[in-house]
Amino acid sequence: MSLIASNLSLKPDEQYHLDDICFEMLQGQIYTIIGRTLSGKTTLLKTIAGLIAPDSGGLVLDGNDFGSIPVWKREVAMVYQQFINYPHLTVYENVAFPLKQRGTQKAEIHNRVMNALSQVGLEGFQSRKIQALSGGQQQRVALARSLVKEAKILLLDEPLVNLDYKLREQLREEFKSIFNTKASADSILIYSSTDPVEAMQLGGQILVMDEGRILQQASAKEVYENPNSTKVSQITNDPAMNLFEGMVGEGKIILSPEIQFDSPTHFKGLPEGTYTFGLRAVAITLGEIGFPFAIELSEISGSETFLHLKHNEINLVGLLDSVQSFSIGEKVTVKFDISHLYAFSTDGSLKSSPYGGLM
Amino acid sequence: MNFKHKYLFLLPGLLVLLGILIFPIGFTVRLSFSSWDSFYPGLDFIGLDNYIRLFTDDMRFWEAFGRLSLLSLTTVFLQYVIGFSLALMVWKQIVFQRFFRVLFLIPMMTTPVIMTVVWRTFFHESLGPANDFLSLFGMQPLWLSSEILSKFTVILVEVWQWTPFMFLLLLAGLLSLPKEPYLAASIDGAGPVRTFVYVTFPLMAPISIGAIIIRLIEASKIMDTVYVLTSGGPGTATETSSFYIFIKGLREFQFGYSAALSLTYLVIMIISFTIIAKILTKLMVRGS
Amino acid sequence: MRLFYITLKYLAVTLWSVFVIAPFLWAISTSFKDFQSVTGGATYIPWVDFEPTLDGWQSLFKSPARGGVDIVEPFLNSVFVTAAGSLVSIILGTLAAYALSRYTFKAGPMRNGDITFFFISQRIMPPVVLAIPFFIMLGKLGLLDTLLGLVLVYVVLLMPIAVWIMVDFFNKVPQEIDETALIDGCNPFQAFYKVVLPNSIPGIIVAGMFCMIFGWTDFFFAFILTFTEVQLLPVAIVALNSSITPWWSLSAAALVSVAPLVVVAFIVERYLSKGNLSGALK
Amino acid sequence: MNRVTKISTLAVTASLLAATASADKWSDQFPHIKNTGDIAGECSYESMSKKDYGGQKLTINTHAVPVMGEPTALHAEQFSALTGAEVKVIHTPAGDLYSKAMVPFQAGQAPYDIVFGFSNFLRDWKQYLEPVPAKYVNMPQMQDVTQGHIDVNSWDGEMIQFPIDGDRHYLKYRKDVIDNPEYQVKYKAETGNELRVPQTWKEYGEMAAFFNGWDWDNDGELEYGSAEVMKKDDLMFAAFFSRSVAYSKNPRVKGGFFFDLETMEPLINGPGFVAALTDWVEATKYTPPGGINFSLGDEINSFGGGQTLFSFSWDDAFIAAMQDDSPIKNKVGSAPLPGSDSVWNRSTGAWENTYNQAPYIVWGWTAAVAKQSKNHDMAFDYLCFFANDANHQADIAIGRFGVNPFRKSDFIPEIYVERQGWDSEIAKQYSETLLAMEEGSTNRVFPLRVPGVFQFNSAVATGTSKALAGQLSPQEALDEVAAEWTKIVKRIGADTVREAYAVGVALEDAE
Repeated sequence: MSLIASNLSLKPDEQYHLDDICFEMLQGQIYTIIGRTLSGKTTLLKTIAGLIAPDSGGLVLDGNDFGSIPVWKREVAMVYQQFINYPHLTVYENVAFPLKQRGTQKAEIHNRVMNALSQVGLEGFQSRKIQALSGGQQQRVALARSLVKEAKILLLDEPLVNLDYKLREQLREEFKSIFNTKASADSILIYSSTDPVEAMQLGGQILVMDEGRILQQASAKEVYENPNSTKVSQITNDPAMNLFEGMVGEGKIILSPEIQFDSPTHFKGLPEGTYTFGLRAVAITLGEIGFPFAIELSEISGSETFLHLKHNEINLVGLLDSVQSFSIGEKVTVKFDISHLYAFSTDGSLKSSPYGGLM
Repeated sequence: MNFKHKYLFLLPGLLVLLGILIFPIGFTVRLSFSSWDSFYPGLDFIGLDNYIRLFTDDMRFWEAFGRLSLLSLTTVFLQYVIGFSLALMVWKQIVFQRFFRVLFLIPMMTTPVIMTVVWRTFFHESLGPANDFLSLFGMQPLWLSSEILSKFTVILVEVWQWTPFMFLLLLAGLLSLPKEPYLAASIDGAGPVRTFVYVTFPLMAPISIGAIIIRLIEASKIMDTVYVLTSGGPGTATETSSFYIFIKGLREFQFGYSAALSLTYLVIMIISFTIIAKILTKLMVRGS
Repeated sequence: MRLFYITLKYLAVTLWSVFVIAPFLWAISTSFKDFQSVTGGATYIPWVDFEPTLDGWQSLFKSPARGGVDIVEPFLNSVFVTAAGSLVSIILGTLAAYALSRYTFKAGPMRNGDITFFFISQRIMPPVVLAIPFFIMLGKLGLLDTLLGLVLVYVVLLMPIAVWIMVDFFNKVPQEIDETALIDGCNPFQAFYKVVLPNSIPGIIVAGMFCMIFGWTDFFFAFILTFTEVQLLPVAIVALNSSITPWWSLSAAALVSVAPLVVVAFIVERYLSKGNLSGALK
Repeated sequence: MNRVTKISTLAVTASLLAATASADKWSDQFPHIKNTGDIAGECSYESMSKKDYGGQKLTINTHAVPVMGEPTALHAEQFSALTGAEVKVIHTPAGDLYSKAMVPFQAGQAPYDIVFGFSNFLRDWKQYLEPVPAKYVNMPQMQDVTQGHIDVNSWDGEMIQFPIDGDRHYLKYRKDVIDNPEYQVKYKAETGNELRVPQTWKEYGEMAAFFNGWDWDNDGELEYGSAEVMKKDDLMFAAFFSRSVAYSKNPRVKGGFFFDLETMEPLINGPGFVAALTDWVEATKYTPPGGINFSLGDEINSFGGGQTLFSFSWDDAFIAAMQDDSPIKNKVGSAPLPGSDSVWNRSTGAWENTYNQAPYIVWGWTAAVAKQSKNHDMAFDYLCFFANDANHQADIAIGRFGVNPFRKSDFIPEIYVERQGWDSEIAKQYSETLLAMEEGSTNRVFPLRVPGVFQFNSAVATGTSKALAGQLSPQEALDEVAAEWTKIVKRIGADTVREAYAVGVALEDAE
C-alpha cells in the first residue's frame, strides 16, 4: 500500500500554503514532517485528511484516486496539538465515536474501545468526562480515538507540543512503542513536529518542510548525516547548525586572518573557493589550543552549557557537556572538531559532508 | 474547510430573511417615489419630489436627527459607564451577589411601551411620587413639560430600561477574562485604579465596542419611550427621527414621503454606524 | 481607603437598586388603588394612604365588556409567538452563524463580515419603516392577523440577534472539533448536529433568551399587523390606555407581563455564575 | 325648543313608566338595562332577538377600555347572545384609531366590519365606508338625535357615520368656589371684578390665575386654575380651536373659519387665532405642575379629581366629577365656552368690539360600517342596537363609558337627578348648556373635515405646542402652521380641499 502525492499546490490564502509537494509513502512506516511553525506542515496533513482541497495536484492511495474522496469517507485518523476531543461525551463515547459513525457492531465497539484505551494507558477512565482529565490524559484519549479506527493513514499534528517537558518525554516513549506495534500493521503514520530531536527519536522517514515546500525527504539518519542544504541543517538541528563563510584553498580553510586551519580529510576533492561551512554546536568546545572568541552569553540547560561566542563577524553556538559559568565578554579559546565540518555552496546546497554523503 | 454543504447552512436563514424582506424594502423604495397619501392611496410616480422636499424643505426632520444623536449618544454613554460600573461592583465578592445580578437585569425584561406608561405616572408632575418626594425639598421639577428636563426624563427612562443590556454583556465579558494579567498586575503592586486602567479596560475593549455598537443601533430606534412619555413634546423637544417618521407615516398617512424619510434615515444610519465603529475601534484599541 | 471603597460600592449598588425597583413598587401600589386614590395626589401604602381594592387584579380576568382586559388569551398568544419566532430564529440563525463562522463566502465584493453585517443591520430599521410594507405583504399572503404571519415578522426581528450572538459564539469553539468529527466519519451536517450543536448549548440558550426578551417586549409590529383574532399581550395592555385610564388594571397587567421574563433573568444569572455565558458572549 | 322639550319629556316619561312597570324578561337577562327594561323600537332587545345571525362573525375596532371600549364590548356580548352572531372586538388607543383602520382600508383589506373613530376622520374615511341605509336614517330612534349630531355624522346631507355618542366642548367650573360668597367678596376686594361664571376668556384667565397654587378647598393639597389638553398629541388642536372660536368666528363674515373658501388661504395665523394662542400661552401659568403635558386623561383626572377650578373640553371630566365616589360630586357647574369682548373681522381687517361667543361643534365618537364588510345588515343592526333607547339611557349613566347626550330626550334634567343623584340645579344647568349648543346657536364652527385632516391637525399641534413651550412667539408659531397648511393644501390640491371644506362651511353659514 502506498500514498502518492503529486504536485500538490495551494496558493497562499491566509495561513495555508503548499508548493508543488510530491512524495510516496509506504505502509508500515513512520513519516515525520519537520519544519518550523507555519511552514505548511498542518496544511499538508489537513490536505491528506481531506479538510483542505489543494488547488492542483493529486493524492493516490493504492492506485486509487484518494483526493476526490470527501474527508468523512477517507480512511484517515488525526490527532491535533490542541487535545481535541468531544467535550460533551465521556472518554468511552469519545473513543467509540468513529466506530459508531461507521456502524460497527456494539460488542465489537466495546472490545476495540477497551483495547485502545488500554493501549494508551487509560483503563478505568472510560466513564470520565473529558473536562475532568489532565492535558496529557486528554491527548491520550485523542490518540486512542485515532487508533481505534485502524485507519489506513494516521496523522499526528505536533501531538506533544502543548504538553509540559516531562510529560512530553514520557508520552513520546509510549507513542514510540504504540507506533511500533501499530506501524507493523497496515497503516501509514505521518507525524509532524518542530522538534528535530523528536523527529530523530521516532526514526523512520523524515520530510523537511519549509515555506510550503519539501526540502529533503530521506531516512532520519540520512537527514541527520547529510542535510542537503543549509536550510535543512537549520531546521533539523537544535540548536541550529552553526553556519559561517570561509575560503578553501591550498589544503587550508580560512575564516579570518586569525582563524585558519587545515582542511579535514573528507574535504578532499572539494574545489577551491568560497563556501558556507556548517558545524553543529556539539563540535564546538573549549580547549587549550584553538581560536580566540569572546563569550556573548552562556546558558545552562540541564547538565550542559550553551555558549554564544563571537569573533569579529563570526557568531557561533558551542556546547559544553558540563555546567560552567562565564562572565559576559570573557575571552576563551575555542576548539573546532573539524572532522564534523560540512561544506555548503554559497547558495546553500550541500557540497561535502563528514559522512560522505552526496558530493 | 470548504464544502458545498456550507450553502445549506447559510442559505435557509439568508433566504428566509431576504425572502421576507425583499418585498418590504423594494416596496419602500418604490413608495418613496410616489405621493401615496391618506386621500390618494396608490403608487403614482412623482420622481424625486419627496427627496427634494426632504432635503430642501424639512428642517424638522434634520432637527429630529440632531436630537436623536444627542439622545442616543448620551443614553448609550451613560448606559456604558453605569453598566460597566455595576458589572465591576457585582463581579467580585459582594453580599447578595446573585440577588443584585438578577435585579440589575430585570428592567431589560420589561416591555418598554408598558413600563413607560408606569414611568409616566411616576413622573406625573402633580400626581406622581417623584414630585411628591421632591416637594419635601421645595422642588417641583417639570419632568415632562420642560423643554430641557423632558429630554433628561427620556434619557432617564432609557437608561433604566437598557443599562441592564450593557451590564449583562460587560459582566459576561468580565467573567470570561483570563486570570494571568491580574496576577501580573498584583505582582507589580498595581492598585485597583491602575489595574483597571492598564488591565481590565484594555482587555474589555473588544467587548465594549461590540456592546456599544449594538446599543447604539437599538438606541437609534428610540420610539416607544417618546411615544408614551411625551409624544415628542413639549413642542418638538423630544421628537426623534423614528418618531417623526412615525408621525408622517402612521399619523398623517404620508406614506410616500415617510418612505423617502425612512430610506434616507437608513442610509445615514448605516454610514454613521460604520464610521462610529471605526472611530471606537481606533480610540479604544489605541487607548490600551 | 479600602473601607472607603467598600462603602462607596455598597452605596452605589443600593442607590441603583432603589432606582430599578422604584417603578415596580409604584406599579404594585397603583395596582391596588381606585380612581380617587390615583387622582387625589401621590399615595403609597395601602390601608395607610388609601383603601386598597382588588379591582385592578380582578380586571385582568374580566372581559372588556365588564371593564377588564382578559389577558389570558393575549398572554398565551404572546407566549406562542415569542416561542415560535425565537425557535425559528435560533434554528436558522444558528445554522447561518455556523456557516459564517466556519466557511468562507465570496459574492462579488461581499465577504463573511459583510453578510454578518447584513443580518445585524436589520436591527437598524425602525419598525415604522417596515410596518406598512409588511402589512401589504402579509395581506397579499392572507397572513394578516394570524399567528403564522406574526411569527414570520418576528423571525426578521429576532434572527439578526441570533446570528450576532451565535457567530461570536462559534468563533470561540475550536474549528478542530468539527474537523475531528469530519475525520471520524461525519459529513458536515452530522458533524454539526452530533458534535458542534451539543457543545453550543450555552450560546444557544443565551441567544434564545435575547430573542425571547426582544420578542416578548415588541409592541409595534404586533400592533399594526393584528386585528381581532390574534392579540398579543403588550397590545392588549396598551389598549387600556384610554382617556380615562384604569391605572390600577394597567399596573397589574404591566406586572404580569414582566413576570415570565423575571424567570428568564434568573436563568441568565445562573448561566453567568456558572461561567457558561462567558463563552457565549464576546 | 319648547316643542322639542315637550316631545322629549313625553319620551322619557314613557320610558320611566316602562321601567317602573316592568321587570321585563330582557332586564332579567341583561342587568345593564335594569333601570328601564327593554324599550320598544327598531333595534330593541326584543327586535334583535328575532334576528338570527348564527354562524356569522362581526369584527369591530373600537377604543381602549373603558371609554367607548367597554360599552362596545358589552353591547357586543349582548348582541351575540341575542342574535347568535360571533362578535370580536379589538381595543385601540385613541391616537391610533385612525391609522389602525386606515392602514387596512388603504391596503384594500377588510379586517373590521365596524370601525369606531371620530367624526373628523370622515372625509378621509368616507370612500371606505358604507352610508347608513335609509331605513335606519328614517327610524324613530334616529329622529330623536339632535340636528348637530346628524350634521356631524353626515357628509353633504348623506349620513355615513352612525350617531352613538354626543360630543361637545363646554366650560366646567367649581360651583362651590364660584358661588361661594366669601370668595366672591375676597375676589372683588383683591381684583375689583365680579367672581362669576366667566363670560370671556379674559375673565377665565384672571380667575384661574387668582385661584392658582393655593389650597382653596381645604383638603390639604394645593389647587390650581385650569386643566387643559396641552400635550402635543392628536387632541390638543381641539382645545386650541375651542379657545379660538370666540375671537375668530365672526357671524357677519361668511366663507370659512379655517380657510378662506375662495382662495384656500389659511386663516390660522390671523389676529383672532393669535389672540387665542396668546391667551393659551398665558394659561400655562395657571395649570397644575406639568399641565403643559396634560393629555385628555390628565385633564379628566385633574379636574375630576378636584385639582382645578376650571376645565373645558369633552363631557368626561364633568361626568368623572359627578360620579358617586367623587369628592366633588354636585360641586361642579357647566356653562358654554367663554366668549370674547372683541372679534376679528377678516373682511374689514379690523377688530369689532362686540361680545362674541360661538360653539365649536367638536368632533366626537362615531362608528361606521366598512364598505368592504360582507355583513352590512348585521353591522348596522349592531350599531342600531348599541344606540337603542334602553342601552343609550343605561350607558349615559356610566361615566367611564364616555357615552354622552346627543338625543333630544337626553336633555331632561330629571334623568340625571333620578338616575345619577345629581343636584337638580346642576342637572338643569347641564341640560340647558348642552341643548343650547346643539340646537340654539347660529354662530357655530364645525370641525375641519378635509382630506389629510391629520396633517393639518398635526401641524397645529406642532406649532401651538412650540408656542406653549416658549420656543416660538404665538405669531411665529401660527405663521409656521399657516406655511405648513399652505404646503399641505398645495400637495393635496386646493380644489380637493376646497370641495371638502365647503361641506362644513355650508353648515356654518346656514341660517
